[in-house]
Amino acid sequence: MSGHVVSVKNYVLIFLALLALTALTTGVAFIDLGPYNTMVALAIAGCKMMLVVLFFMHILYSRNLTKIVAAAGLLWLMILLTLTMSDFATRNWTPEPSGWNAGGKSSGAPAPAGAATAPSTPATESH
Amino acid sequence: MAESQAVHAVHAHQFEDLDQQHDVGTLGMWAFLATEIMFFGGLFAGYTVYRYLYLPSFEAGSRLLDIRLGAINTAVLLGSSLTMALAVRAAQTNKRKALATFLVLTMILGGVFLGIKFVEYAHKWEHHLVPGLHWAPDAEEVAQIQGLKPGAAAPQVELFLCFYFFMTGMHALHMIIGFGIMTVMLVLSLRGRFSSEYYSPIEVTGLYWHFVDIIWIFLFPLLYLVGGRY
Amino acid sequence: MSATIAEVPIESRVHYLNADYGIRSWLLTTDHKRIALLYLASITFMFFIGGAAAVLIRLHLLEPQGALVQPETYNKLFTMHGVVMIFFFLIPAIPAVLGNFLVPLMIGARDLAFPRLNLLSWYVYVVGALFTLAALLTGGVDTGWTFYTPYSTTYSNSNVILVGLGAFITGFSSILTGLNFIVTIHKMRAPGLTWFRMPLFIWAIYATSIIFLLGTPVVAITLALLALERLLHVGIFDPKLGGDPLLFQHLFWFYSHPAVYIMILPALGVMSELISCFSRKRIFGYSFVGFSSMAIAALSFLVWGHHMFVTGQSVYAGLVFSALSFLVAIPSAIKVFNWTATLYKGSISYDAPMLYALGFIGLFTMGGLTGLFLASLATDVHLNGTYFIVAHFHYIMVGGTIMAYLGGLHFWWPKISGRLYPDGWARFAALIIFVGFNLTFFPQFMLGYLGMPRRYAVYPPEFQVLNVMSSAGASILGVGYLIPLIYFIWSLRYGPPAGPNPWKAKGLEWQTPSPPPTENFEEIPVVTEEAYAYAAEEKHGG
Amino acid sequence: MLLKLPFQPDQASTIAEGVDRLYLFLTFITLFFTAIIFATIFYFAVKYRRRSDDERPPEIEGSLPLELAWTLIPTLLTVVIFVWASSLYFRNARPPRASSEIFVVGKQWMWHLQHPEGPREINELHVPVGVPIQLTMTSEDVIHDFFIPAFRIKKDALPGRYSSIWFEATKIGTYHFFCAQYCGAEHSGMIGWVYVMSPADYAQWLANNSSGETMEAAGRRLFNQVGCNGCHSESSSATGPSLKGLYGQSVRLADGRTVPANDDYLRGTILTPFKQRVAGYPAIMPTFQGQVNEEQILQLIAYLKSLGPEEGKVKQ
Ligand code: HEA
Ligand code: HEA
Ligand code: HEC
Ligand code: CUA
Ligand SMILES: [Cu+2]
Repeated sequence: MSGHVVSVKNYVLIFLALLALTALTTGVAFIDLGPYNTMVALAIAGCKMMLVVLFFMHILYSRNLTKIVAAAGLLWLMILLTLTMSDFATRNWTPEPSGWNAGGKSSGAPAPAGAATAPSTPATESH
Repeated sequence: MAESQAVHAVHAHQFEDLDQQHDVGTLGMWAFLATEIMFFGGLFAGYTVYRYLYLPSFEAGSRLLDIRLGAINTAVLLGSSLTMALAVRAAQTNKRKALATFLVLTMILGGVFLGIKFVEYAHKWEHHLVPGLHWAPDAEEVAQIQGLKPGAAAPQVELFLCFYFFMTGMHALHMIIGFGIMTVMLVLSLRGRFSSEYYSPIEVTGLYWHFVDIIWIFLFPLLYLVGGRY
Repeated sequence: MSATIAEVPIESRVHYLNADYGIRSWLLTTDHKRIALLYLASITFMFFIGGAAAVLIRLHLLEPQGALVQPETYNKLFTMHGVVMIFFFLIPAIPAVLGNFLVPLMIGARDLAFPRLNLLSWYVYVVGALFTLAALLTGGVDTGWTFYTPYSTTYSNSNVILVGLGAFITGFSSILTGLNFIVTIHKMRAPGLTWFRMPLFIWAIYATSIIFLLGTPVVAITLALLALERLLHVGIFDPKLGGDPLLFQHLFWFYSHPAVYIMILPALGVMSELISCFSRKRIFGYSFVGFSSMAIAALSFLVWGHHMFVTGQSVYAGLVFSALSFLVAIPSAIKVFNWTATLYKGSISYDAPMLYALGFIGLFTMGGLTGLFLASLATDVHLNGTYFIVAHFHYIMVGGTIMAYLGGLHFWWPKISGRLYPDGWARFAALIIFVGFNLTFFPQFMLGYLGMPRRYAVYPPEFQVLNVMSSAGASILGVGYLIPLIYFIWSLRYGPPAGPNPWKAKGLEWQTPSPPPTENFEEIPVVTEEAYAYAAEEKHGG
Repeated sequence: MLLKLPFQPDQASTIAEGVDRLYLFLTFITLFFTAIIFATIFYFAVKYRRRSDDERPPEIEGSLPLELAWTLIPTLLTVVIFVWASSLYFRNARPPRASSEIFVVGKQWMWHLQHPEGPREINELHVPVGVPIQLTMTSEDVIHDFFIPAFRIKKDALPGRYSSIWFEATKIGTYHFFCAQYCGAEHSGMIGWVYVMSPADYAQWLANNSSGETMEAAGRRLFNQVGCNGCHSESSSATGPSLKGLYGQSVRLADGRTVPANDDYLRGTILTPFKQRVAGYPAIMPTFQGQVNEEQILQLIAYLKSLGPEEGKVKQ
């Protein structure tokens, strides 16, 4: 029965790379990059995953079928996340129940929430 | 995989030969791992939604966790992945003693991981930060939570911690199951059941263990790092 | 090929049924054929439990004020009916019974890849079923089979956790079965059996297994979160604490929509076998039918939001889900048209399985097309939550899947038992079921359009006439289901021996004696032709 | 009237007819395909019935043109249906500007409805014919669903947020409404009647029933009674922001987000103030969860809305 044998040296190198990435991602957490913090953290996690999957789990040396199975799992996870978020992320796009015009200004315009960037009232423009 | 009708002790009757049996084992495990991705996927989806809705609270919650312990634990678990990979290698190259040694090492590192996890859990318990079971942060703690990020609110921090406990708990449960499997493998390997001819169970165990490692690779940034420490 | 097997009387030959005797030989078996029979017995039992609930539902609805029980009890009845029928009957029905029995036989293997896992999956199923039955006996559950939060987490005081646990556990049984099928189909096909020579049933089972593997774990974790929330009230789905009940619906339907294709895909596979055998033709457009199964499996994961059009889901998400729902109808259309075309210039016989198959086409078409009413945003607003939905899914699940399941059972019964059942009775039952079915559920379309909401223990009197019609139909339907039960059991003892290939069908399963030996084949067959080479036989002179 | 099907529910809103037309079209499609398939099967089954047991029919592989035909034709049809249904839906979902509003609160197991003018009803809804009405809905407990078959409208009433639907009744009469989302033991008892009245009758009804105060007045009373005015007064010593002219504006929050001050926002500030703190103020506003119920919150909101856009709030 055959199977690809990876050398000990390579395994150790991979391990060191993984440790380095762990240190890196922890370090980045101490720097304020705004929303990019999360992206960097996830990108690094993705790299670490690839290292483990490709070498420790021998995907690099596996049949295409195995690769497809592994990829399918990830793809389906993406489907779950994307379509779920498609609801939550677009809910406020619709004009809210604002038809009733009592009080309130001329507003109620069906402006997406995202478009209302600059605060326009003195009321909310704090100090 | 011993079936009595088979000629060879490890060759099950429904297979043509050992090679087919090996293939079947790894494919089966990979398919199972795809399932596992979706199992954790439900949690990731919930996490993503609430993080989107309550970002400040999630960041504040994340700052309640001990980033050092998290990082150390990541390193420990990666180490156990290395020893696991080496265990498979030992099996491939027919080194029976090394195989047993590496299995034991993997289990030790896994034990260290769980130990550290336990310390973290205990710490949360002391600070009344266990959602549902022991959630009673006093005024000072609430103020501290709110100070962590503007806009953070205690109930949503509780939600974050709830995901923290459930995700890490599920992960720990998988490790414990891995422990069980590995104990069996250790016994079998001490009995000399594996060789470079037949090591499929070891390889499959390895796949499972690495998968558990990968889950942690994502849990670490999602839970410990989102809040930043700047 | 078939002629080479001598017709020995069943008793004198060793086969999987008489290879071993005693309870232990069944409970500890790893033979996929015996496990299939274990499943057959258990799901039939569950079907009659669910059916008994249906009988009570229909009796209760004879009168607008409710003829039988208190509303609380009625709610428990339809919940139990839904949970039992979906999780414990229809999802395992074709895959775990016919699939288990046939996959190795059809691909020329001695067993599934993981025989002991297969047995384990049956035990897991039984444990899940026991949990659910225990919940039933200790007071039942009243959340509807959809377990919507926050009702299920905070307000219901019935056995939600016990039933959730039951469904959770059975989920793992599905996963193990799916895993086994995928690996088996990939790795254990007989020499020469290329993908495009495989019977379409195998394609369908393969597609189903993909859904098992990638969908089921999500519902498992969702039910776990539900239980957690119910125990601890931490706010995962509770709006008072910042949770969002729609998140539960998303996670639930992410599985439960694909699950409806778990229930129909194997039925579509059975259909292809029946149609080709009883018209003695290759399936028209084989590869289109095969790929449409895969397309359905993949697309099925993209449409779940169509159950949430009026729930306050973002309208933009609703738009996307609506469009995708129409898309998933196309592969189903392809199948229906290809089956119809298969009949062209065929040699069509009207044996009982074929009658079920023809009934299936009609009812599935109606059920599927009424799905379009629901996928359309504007009409779904009116029809959601009414009896139109109930009619839609019973047309597909009862009119479609159960028809196909019964058709398949009639088709392979000679192989399974080695005996023939009385064909006249079988045709009669098919007719009764068809008539009873339409009488039961067609009025429900009208009820739904008129506005009668589902899950109503008490309803306004103007809906009574249609409800009485429906209940009358259900009693005919119930009788229709009892007839096969009786003659199948009868045939086990008194049926004439069937011989290896009573239908003169193609396919590896017909090339081994009935019932097959434990090892399935004396010698692993070598496949040289495609699954439905009916014409080839003529050329080669059989 | 041409569209009247044998078993059709009343058509009593401007929305109903469009929905029915689509429904009819879909019915036609269903009948068409079912008929074609049945007829073909029947024809084949008779024509090609098995005449002898060892008959061997000819081999037919398939046909690409046919496959394309029966893939593309249904696809085109579904595109037509999708476009039709979705545009109709969007048209139906958007209330006309001039809608007047009625507030609906579902709770196990009854419907509470309030008119801004004051009248409150349980399981009954009186509306004038020919006037667009918007229903703003929420729930005290589990998910309910407000369904008026004769108007072809339906929407879930969810706990924790507002949802809305609108209609314009076209026919005077009495129609059912139902709870169409399963909500527990008395789900089927959560039903009632819509009374569509002529405008004159409606005005009469309003007059007879508004012995109490308008929602706005009730809100003002609550505002003082619950203690909002302690922090939100117009005096310069007030700790909270002035609420004048707030409704319909956008608000900058402490966490940097900017959100529109709509009904949901106002509701949120009262029940879950910790979820959205206004920038520049101390985080001291407590939650009023448990002190005011959903109906009272609606009254408070009605009052806040009535605080017209005065010369803005003076900030330091
Ligand atoms: C086996 C089960 C099964 C199957 C296969 C389907 C198939 C489909 N279902 Fe159904 N459905 C259910 C079981 C099933 N459903 C259940 C159980 C519920 C309710 C759950 C609950 O709330 O309790 C439900 C609810 C449900 C809803 C939600 C309604 C609501 O709650 O408001 C919707 C909405 O889009 C829908 C749509 C569809 C569609 C478009 C298909 C399509 O896949 C159908 C495709 C088939 C065809 C179209 C017929 C064949 C084609 C032709 C003959 C050619 C002509 C074709 C065209 C012109 C396109 N279904
Ligand atoms: C596989 C799935 C499946 C199957 C096979 C059936 C089969 C049937 N179903 Fe069911 N049904 C569902 C799945 C299924 N159903 C689901 C998922 C729901 C939704 C639940 C929910 O809302 O949560 C539902 C809901 C549902 C309702 C709506 C309840 C409501 O909303 O208030 C109704 C009402 O008529 C109904 C009727 C029937 C009938 C008459 C049958 C018949 O086909 C049954 C025929 C079988 C028999 C009649 C059994 C024969 C046995 C005997 C005669 C022995 C009797 C023994 C004793 C009385 C001791 N079903
Ligand atoms: C203890 C003082 C206090 C009380 C009592 C109080 N509030 Fe507030 N309120 C505040 C403060 C401070 C803020 C600004 C910070 C914040 O958003 O929490 C505020 C903010 C608000 C806002 C958002 C204003 C904006 O500009 O967006 C609304 C609306 C509001 N309160 C309504 C009410 C209502 C209605 C009540 C009574 C049911 C009430 N408040 C009671 C202190 C109070
Ligand atoms: Cu309220 Cu159903
Ligand atoms: Cu669906």
